[in-house]
Amino acid sequence: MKRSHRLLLFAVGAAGMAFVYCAGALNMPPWGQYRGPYGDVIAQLAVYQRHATDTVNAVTYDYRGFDTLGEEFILFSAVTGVMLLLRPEPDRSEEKGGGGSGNPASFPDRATLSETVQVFTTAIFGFSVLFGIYMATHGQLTPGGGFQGGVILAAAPMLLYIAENTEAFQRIVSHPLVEFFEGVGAAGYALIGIAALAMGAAFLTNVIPLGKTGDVFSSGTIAAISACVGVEVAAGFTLIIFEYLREILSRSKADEE
Amino acid sequence: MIAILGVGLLALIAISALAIVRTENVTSQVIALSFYGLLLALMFFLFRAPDVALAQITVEAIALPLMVMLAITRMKDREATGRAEQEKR
Amino acid sequence: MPSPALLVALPLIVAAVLGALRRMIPRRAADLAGVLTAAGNLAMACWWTAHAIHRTQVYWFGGWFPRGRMALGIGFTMDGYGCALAALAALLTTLALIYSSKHFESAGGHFHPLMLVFLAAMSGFAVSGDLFNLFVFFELMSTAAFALCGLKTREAAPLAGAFNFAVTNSVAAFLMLTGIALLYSTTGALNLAQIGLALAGRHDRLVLAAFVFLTTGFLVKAAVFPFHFWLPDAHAVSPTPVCVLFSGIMVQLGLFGAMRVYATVFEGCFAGTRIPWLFVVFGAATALWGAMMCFAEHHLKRLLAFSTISHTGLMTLAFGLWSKAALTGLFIYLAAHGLVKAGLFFCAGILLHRFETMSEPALFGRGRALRWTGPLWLLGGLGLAAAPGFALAVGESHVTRVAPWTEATFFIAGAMTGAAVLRVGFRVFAGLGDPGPEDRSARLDEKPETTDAGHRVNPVLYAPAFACIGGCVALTFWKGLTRVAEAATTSFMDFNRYAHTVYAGATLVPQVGGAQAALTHGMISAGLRALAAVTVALWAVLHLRMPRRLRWPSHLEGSMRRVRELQSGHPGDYVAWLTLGCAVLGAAAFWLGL
Amino acid sequence: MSYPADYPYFIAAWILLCGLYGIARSRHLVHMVISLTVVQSSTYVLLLAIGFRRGGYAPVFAGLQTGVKVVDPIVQALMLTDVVVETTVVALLLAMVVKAHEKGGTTSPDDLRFLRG
Repeated sequence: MKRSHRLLLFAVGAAGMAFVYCAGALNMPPWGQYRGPYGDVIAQLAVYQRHATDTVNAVTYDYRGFDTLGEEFILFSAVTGVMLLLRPEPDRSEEKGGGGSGNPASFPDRATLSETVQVFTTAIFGFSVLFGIYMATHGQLTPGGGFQGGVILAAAPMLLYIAENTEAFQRIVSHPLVEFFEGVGAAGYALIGIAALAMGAAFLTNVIPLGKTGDVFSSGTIAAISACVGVEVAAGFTLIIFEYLREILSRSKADEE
Repeated sequence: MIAILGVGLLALIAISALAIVRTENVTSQVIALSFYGLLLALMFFLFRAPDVALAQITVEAIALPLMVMLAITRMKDREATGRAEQEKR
Repeated sequence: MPSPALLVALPLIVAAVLGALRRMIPRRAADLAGVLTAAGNLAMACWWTAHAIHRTQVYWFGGWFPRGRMALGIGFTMDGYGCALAALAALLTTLALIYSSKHFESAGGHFHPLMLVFLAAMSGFAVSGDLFNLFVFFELMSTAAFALCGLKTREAAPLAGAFNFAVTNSVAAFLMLTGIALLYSTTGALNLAQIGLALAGRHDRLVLAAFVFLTTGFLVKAAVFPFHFWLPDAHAVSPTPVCVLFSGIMVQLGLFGAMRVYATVFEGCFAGTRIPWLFVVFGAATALWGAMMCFAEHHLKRLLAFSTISHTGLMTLAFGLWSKAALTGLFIYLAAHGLVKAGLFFCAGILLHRFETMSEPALFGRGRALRWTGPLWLLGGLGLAAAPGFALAVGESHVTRVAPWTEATFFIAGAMTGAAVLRVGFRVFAGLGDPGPEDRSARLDEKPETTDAGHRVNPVLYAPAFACIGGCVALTFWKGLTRVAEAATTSFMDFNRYAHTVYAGATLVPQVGGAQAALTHGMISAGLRALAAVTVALWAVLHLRMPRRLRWPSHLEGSMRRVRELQSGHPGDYVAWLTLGCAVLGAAAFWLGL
Repeated sequence: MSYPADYPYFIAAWILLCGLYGIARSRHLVHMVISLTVVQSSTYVLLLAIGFRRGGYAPVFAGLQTGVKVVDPIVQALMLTDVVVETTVVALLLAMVVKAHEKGGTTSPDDLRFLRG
């Protein structure tokens, strides 16, 4: 199909879709007047039932925790998919084996960064690791949680890369344990659910004491699940970044040699 | 106050959504996407969704542009190597 | 009593462990773990089916029982229809894993975790009773499927196919989410039963809009015309075991999603309108379009993909009739089609393994060396034509019993797809006639997916194909088939019973006597259709020996360039078609509904 | 109920159509992926608009009395799931693009049509 034909087709379709949507939206309750009941019931119950002050995380990791299990495995399968798609192929490396890989033009010589920058980024690296861990473990109390903390943790090694500490960066992200932790985080979530099953309760029922509202170790499984999610997300994103960078890294290494 | 800010922000979001899809150059698109992600995060804060706003900042302002840039770099890198190898032959 | 949660949790945990220990686990162990897990799922799903056709049950995750009418958490509704689909998914996954256990390239250990995640998603999708949870499993299913589709990364075509698949299905998921949001805005609920009760037969533009977006989302997965373009691309490039799951169950689960949501949420709202006719019209169009394209194709996997489109169209049509007999027929048809199509894909996989091509002209006459594959393939072709002796004919006769005028669509779609498969069979396995016309898509070069391609064919590759085709025949002669299907349909269609299950925990299903009487008529038409399929196939194969005036089937086979150009391989085109389809569906729904 | 007051609902539709338009007119696969994220972001706006309540507080009770009026926590939980889905799909799609470019030597959907007919 020619591009103009496609856009014409799309224009007709989009007009129809807009019509359907607008006709429907005009019957929606007016904006700014959410009328429940699901959210209101949960907002009332969560603090009493779950000793969690952040009701969003109470919903994410407990009331609708099964959705989040699915979501974690969406991440898991996407990471597996990225590794699968970008897996190194044996025949290709043979092809270029002797041919002197790498091209100086694609890697312009960069000026070494000043020491100030290097020290500074290392400090920020430490800070973001701490911040990520903090966020992943305080999800039940304040905004944040395993997912947000995990992404911050995964982004931390990138700071080392930016600071041209490629050696340390590579040692962290290419470690086989990363992959191990990704699976463990994902399995851990499901195993927490199974633990409840083994104790005779329904899947993902809270079986850990709830603790005092507002405490780090409060609200039972929410904290534990949030930690698992943190591990999985951090490892998963690290793997994705590494898979994208692998080829570039190996080539720049070959250049240095 | 919140109403005026909300109108402004949502209008800005609507405009940048169109701007993103109309940008042809992929690299500038990534920058636009990052900006768009920040706008959305700001809107989430404004409309009382701090959890989502945090997730949004970490994802759409950090992780997504990073992934796209890495992908583009990898493709450019490969193109450059391919050219170099051809020249050698 | 196995917990329903295990249907999802078991494969997920095994997948995560296999993923974590990927570098340490030997190939054999991974195969064994995969097959055992899938078989375990199959056992659980069968157990649940056997119980659910007598008594449907609800299972609340996290022990969050509803407060009054308010569902706090997520519930699985274990009913006959859903459990049976979960069992079919587990069966096909088990067979696919057995098939891939010896020769198949495992992509560095990533294959097994993805297959198990895929199975978990399909099981969860089949029995979930929560609208957003359906979306989550839809996405989980998609993500695993996208990755599996792009497994063969040595060439660009699989990646293009996977990309088209991923873009269209992601757009579908977001449209679905839009529909969910519209429903949530007015009902404030996500549980299907609660939404149904909250809407209480309300029939206005908002409900219609939500219906349109949700249904579009599901129908993209179900590959209904004009949302079907991604499917042949994805199938042509996917590895064989993945094709089996796509064609045998995933596509039908898309339709099942639409059915489930219609039965619980919208049925009360649209009772008395002609909105179900939308499915009849879209389904019939899909069935005929798919049949026509199927006959014109010469790439074996693409040909089978188009026949899947055609048959799913027939199922959509049966769903649109919305009567107990039609849905009973649909149940049987779905199971039987899944088995036959899986068997055919396994046969195609054997051909690919042995001869390293999927092109009909290139395979001409070469299949004579394979003693067992030929008969299986021809039987599969007869099965697709819903010949007597295959359960498809039973399912179809239930549908045509209530709506005799659908006979023509069933006849044409069945005969054409059957004829296409038989034509390939005659040419490849018997070397009859001429190799047939060459076309572009048939030249799509397939790199072997197995590690020792071209060698002798191991029994591991045959066994699943035998099991599938044999299973379909056995299904026909199983006395309990109609009874199970009717019990499952009874609880599936009755929303009051569904809501009662959700809020009271469990409901007994009334057992009805099977309606076997009218099936003789069905068998006659089935016999005629099989005859027509064989005739058309022979005609197409031997057209050069026919008088010039009688060579028209070869036109169906060769010259449809304009129409086939629509299948353009461009994701932008597919999304444009998707938008147009959504708009047409919307316009029709507003016209019929208001 | 009426157009000007309910503008966020319509902004969501606008973003949805913008994203779809981007996919339809795209000449670069990465461009297409980014357009897909725009499609996705429309669902954020819609969900957030639905759960919003004028004068409501954020549903975090650290330092709030229980029983005050808050906005809907459910939609926010759904959005969190949505955000994860978005990133993962993008990661997967980009991997496909990278690999397709590697094997097919192009990033244009017009040149990557191996599956015609």
